[in-house]
Amino acid sequence: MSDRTVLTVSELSERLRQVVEETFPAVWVEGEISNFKIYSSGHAYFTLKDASAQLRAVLFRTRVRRLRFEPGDGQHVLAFGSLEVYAQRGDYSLVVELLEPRGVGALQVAFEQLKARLQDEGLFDPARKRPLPRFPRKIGIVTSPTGAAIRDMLRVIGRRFAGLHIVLAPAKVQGEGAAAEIVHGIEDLNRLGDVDVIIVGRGGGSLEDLWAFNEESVARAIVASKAPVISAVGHEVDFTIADFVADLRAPTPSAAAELVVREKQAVVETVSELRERLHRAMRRRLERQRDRLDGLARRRVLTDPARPLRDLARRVDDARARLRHAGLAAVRRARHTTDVATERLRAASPFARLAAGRHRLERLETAVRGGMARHLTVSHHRLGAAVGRLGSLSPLGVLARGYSLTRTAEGLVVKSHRDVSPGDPVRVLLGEGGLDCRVERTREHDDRFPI
Amino acid sequence: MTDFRFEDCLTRLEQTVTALETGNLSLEESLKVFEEGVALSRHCAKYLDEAERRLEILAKDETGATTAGPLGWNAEDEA
Amino acid sequence: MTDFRFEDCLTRLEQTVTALETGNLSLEESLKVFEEGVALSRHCAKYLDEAERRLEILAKDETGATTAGPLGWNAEDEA
Amino acid sequence: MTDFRFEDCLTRLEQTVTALETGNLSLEESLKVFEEGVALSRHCAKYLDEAERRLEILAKDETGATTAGPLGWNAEDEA
Amino acid sequence: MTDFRFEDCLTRLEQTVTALETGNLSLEESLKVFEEGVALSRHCAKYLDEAERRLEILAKDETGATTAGPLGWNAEDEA
Amino acid sequence: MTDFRFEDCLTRLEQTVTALETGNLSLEESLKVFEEGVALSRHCAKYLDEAERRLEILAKDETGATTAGPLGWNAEDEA
Amino acid sequence: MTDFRFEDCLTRLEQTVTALETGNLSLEESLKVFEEGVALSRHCAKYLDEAERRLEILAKDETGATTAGPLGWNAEDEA
Repeated sequence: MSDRTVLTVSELSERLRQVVEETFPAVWVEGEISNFKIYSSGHAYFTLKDASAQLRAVLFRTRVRRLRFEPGDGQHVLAFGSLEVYAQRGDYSLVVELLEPRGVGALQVAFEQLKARLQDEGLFDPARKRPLPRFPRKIGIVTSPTGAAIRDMLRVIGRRFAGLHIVLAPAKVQGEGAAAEIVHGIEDLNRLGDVDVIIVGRGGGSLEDLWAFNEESVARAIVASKAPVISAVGHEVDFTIADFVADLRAPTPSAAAELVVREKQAVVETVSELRERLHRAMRRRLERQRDRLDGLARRRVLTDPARPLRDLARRVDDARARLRHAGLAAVRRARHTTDVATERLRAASPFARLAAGRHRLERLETAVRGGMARHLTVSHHRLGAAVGRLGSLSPLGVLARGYSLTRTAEGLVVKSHRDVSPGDPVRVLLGEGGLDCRVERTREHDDRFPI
Repeated sequence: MTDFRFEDCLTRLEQTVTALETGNLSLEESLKVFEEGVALSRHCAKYLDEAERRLEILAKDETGATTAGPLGWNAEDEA
Repeated sequence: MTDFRFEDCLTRLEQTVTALETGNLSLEESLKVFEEGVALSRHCAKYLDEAERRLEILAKDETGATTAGPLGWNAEDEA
Repeated sequence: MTDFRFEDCLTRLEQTVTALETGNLSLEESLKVFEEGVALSRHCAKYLDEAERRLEILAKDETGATTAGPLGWNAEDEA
Repeated sequence: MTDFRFEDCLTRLEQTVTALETGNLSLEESLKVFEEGVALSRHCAKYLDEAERRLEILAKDETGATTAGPLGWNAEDEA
Repeated sequence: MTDFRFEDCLTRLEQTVTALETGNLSLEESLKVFEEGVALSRHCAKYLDEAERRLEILAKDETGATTAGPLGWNAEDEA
Repeated sequence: MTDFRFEDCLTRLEQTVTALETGNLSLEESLKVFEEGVALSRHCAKYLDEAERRLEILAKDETGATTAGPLGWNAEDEA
């Protein structure tokens, strides 16, 4: 249910109106008139019908006046016009532009035939139609220099955009030779080479008045134009061949002018807005890149590239400190071992042995001296004893009593006078001292007492 | 750019702006496009500044050649 | 580096930064990469400066005269 | 020691230190290892100094001109 | 004693000490051995002093100049 | 007596003492023995003095200079 | 009497004394014997004196120089 589209009556009517009016802007209808009535307003209302259908139709006062015959019920007619929906009443009607008795219009036949041929050639193909320049600088206009159309157009253009270059190609727009002049106008404007768009048109009029715009030469000229062409013929419902082949159809000349010329202010604003957008886009682009670049440039690895170096430097310093420590430790260890060995060496010094040796030596030396001294003492004693005894045994003891002892020079003791001769030296030993004597004479007898 | 019609010029300017705004261009391309855009926008502005109203009417001279002559008529006066 | 586009240059700078940040490089490599990164970032900054300067000139230049050549890496190399 | 890369040098230095610290070496060996370690540590420190110096130069060098050659052990050997 | 390594020297010193401690030597022998021991111990101590000195010099030497030769017994012999 | 070791010398000195003490010697012999004993004892004492002196020198010699030769009997003979 | 040993000399002295004590000698003989005894005693005393002197010299001689020859009887003859 949710996808059910519900329209109001007005909405539906509006859609119907668009479809109908755009589909049938200009149509020829054949039928029989009934209920023909002219109101006091001058407008005529009637019904067109055939065997199975009927169509409301209205003929406004201006058209009524142009009729070349007296319409009435039962008449078989051709009607040309557009379909309009009248929403208030919920019906539709044909707004009739032209009304002719059936079988009368040779112009009509020619119109239909030309339209069919051109259509077959594809000249009405929407794909062929060129877009209008949005901002034309030079506008060509083909119309009568004295008609209402040029006045209307210049007024509109003047009001909206002061700085435009308008070239008017003057041309008769009705009557004999009008088509040729229109063709020349289009060609002349194209020959100028710099016309951006061409408006071809005139005010409204009867079918005959407008006929020049139904000529094939005009249609061909429009198709051949290098500049896009806007047709602006008549008022509202006047449809011509020119309208079909033109790149755009404007209902009136002033409408054509409005289509071509925009408000200058809007154009100026458009340009400055574009320039603004251009600069903004570029600036934004640069800013974005700058941000991206700055974001990268601010990254620590670029702003502080020495950071990893510091870690490495610390590692090197650590290693250095450890190295020194370990090196000194190695030396210390070796020194400790050496010190222990040296201490033991000192403890094992032969100094103590020297002291012991000295002690023993001293003892021995004392013993040597003692032994010798003892030996000498014993010898002294023994000698002393012998000498003492010898002293007491001296044979010279008798001398003290007055005896003396006489010896020869040879030391022989003189015991008899015969032992010496006179003159012989003798030595006399006394109790005290001695005498050195010479023998005077020898005596056989002396004066001693006989025993 | 002399021969550009204002119309084309403006169209290209719009394309330029769009191209820049979509941001698919490299910076170098953007700069190039931007400079072109600046030139285009100047061109357009100049055109608008310099535009002056001219009214001319075509006429045939003695030789039959079509010439454009001033149209001495002021529509605004009648408005 | 002459022919590098700004975007390529910036992309390489990004790769350079990433390479440095992952920290898998040897010291020698990271020094080299860092030098390249600095050069790239300077290159890019210079290019952006130049581009901005030209933007300003273009924005202010009411005479509409455009500078002669395109903004390229070549010019910078000769600087 | 010319071709060693800094990392190799540092690794060897650390191995050297560890070898010394285990204390299983004779004094002569210890001394030899120690001297090698000192040489390695100097080498490393010198390289780091050089690297830092170059980084500073790079950081300050506004002209963006990079120094000519890569930072190598060779340069140091000739110092 | 020139060619002796420190460890050899130390080993001989210890042997010397042991020989002295066992007391089987004559006085002359023990004197000789003791003198040799003293010489060895001095030698070792001197070597250690020198080693320590060089260690400190190397550790502190910021100029990075290493001393010319290895630490040997020869140098000491000439002292 | 040159080649006698200190211990031998001392042993002979002891024999001298024994010979003297037994008293079997003539005075002349005793004197001869005595003189030899004195000489031996002096020799030993001198040796001990020298040894002691050298030990003291070794103990005090902080310069580490060792005396030229080994401590021997020869040196004494030349004294 | 040169070759006499001190002990022999002393023994003869004692025999001399004994001969005198027996009294069987003529005056002349006893005088001769007595004189010999005196000479012997003197000889012995002198020898002892000399021996003692030398003992003292040896004891005091700190230079350690021994007297040239052995203590003999000859010296007495010359006295």
